[in-house]
Amino acid sequence: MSIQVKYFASLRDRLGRAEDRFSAAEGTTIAELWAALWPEIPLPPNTLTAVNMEYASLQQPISDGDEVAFFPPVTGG
Amino acid sequence: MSIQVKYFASLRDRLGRAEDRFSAAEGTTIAELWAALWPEIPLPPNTLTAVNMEYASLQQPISDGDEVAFFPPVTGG
Amino acid sequence: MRVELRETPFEPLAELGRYQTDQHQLLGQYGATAIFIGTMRDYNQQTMVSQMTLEHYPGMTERYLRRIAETASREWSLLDALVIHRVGELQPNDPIVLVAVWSAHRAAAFAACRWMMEELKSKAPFWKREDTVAGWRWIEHNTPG
Amino acid sequence: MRVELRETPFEPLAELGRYQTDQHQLLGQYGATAIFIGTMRDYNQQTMVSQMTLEHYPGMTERYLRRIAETASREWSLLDALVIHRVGELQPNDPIVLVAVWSAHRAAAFAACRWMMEELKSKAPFWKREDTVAGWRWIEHNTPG
Repeated sequence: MSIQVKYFASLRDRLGRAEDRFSAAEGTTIAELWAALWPEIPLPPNTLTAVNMEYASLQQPISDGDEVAFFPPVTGG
Repeated sequence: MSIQVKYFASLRDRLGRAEDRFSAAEGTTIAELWAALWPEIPLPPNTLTAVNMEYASLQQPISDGDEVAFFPPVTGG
Repeated sequence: MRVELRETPFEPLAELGRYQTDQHQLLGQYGATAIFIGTMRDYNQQTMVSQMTLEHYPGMTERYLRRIAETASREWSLLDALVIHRVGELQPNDPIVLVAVWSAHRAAAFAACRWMMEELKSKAPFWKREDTVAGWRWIEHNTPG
Repeated sequence: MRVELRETPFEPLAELGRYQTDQHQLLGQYGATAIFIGTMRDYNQQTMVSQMTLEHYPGMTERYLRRIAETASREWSLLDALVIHRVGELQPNDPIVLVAVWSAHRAAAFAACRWMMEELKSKAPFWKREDTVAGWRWIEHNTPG
């Protein structure tokens, strides 16, 4: 299945890219998705994750067509 | 000694007057002042009292030239 | 810091705008502005209110308003504060009170603004008299904060 | 209720004034307006800041801002709410965020306004990058509320 991946702010700068397209097996979790995309970079501890623009846990399984985002703690306001 | 007395809002309406001038003995308390001024009207329970524009207790003794005020709970803002 | 009584209607947002243009020395320092505006409603305690009269104790009212603003400024290290309160005859939708505070961070701004309103409502000598279809009545106590 | 992102500088008081003139149906109903304005400071973490960039997650940011305003409106029975948040490049003293709520009584207005700011700061996807004399840096976390 095809997954759209997005990175924001300092995490995007660190990875050197804003987006990825990735093919994953149905039922892959967000944690597994990260490990497959970045085998040599452990997910930074405070990273927040969202699926289809809703906050999600690392254990959440993803589905075909999902948009998964990884980003650091938010600092608006 | 000479005391200036002021009444405000519903208390003034009830008493039918906004001010009194009164001669009291040195050391008279606010409670005694009221009793001397209005022997037939008990001080309404929630009445607030001030001496020279500072909140004061009923037991506070007053001095010559003081301005004493009696008024209901405040409702500004 | 400014604390003021007004005998005629005032526009809180316009007052704030004018006040802020005089705050040049604070530019870049404040990160948080908390503002409260109290407005006269036309409906209170199940009755239509057509007019309100705000009585005060000249001298004592100004003294307590100023003390409230000074205490809050000290307690929360505010950069600035503005208080304007109406007296006299008000119509529905007329602003009654404006409290605005400026500080570096939001926690102090929120806390100070709220504390000032509660202090003002419990200490500053103002009394509201409402005109309704059933005649006029003194408001006996404020709604809880 | 209105929730909005802005890519260019905005004037919170002017926005509020314009928004209130469209609230005819609320005239006489609201007794309390609580407002918070967040402003860019020129000094943060012991360093002069010359410029700030506010990044966001298009789509998700608007969704969370709207949800925050809707949840607060329901929870505190607000009469109205307005949220405006800047994105893009900001200069010191530029407004960052405006949160305004209208309600019958002050307790709800204060509580809702503060809750909305805390939610916004912890949930809405915005990220601040500051330009300083020592180069630029991402802000890692907000000051506590």
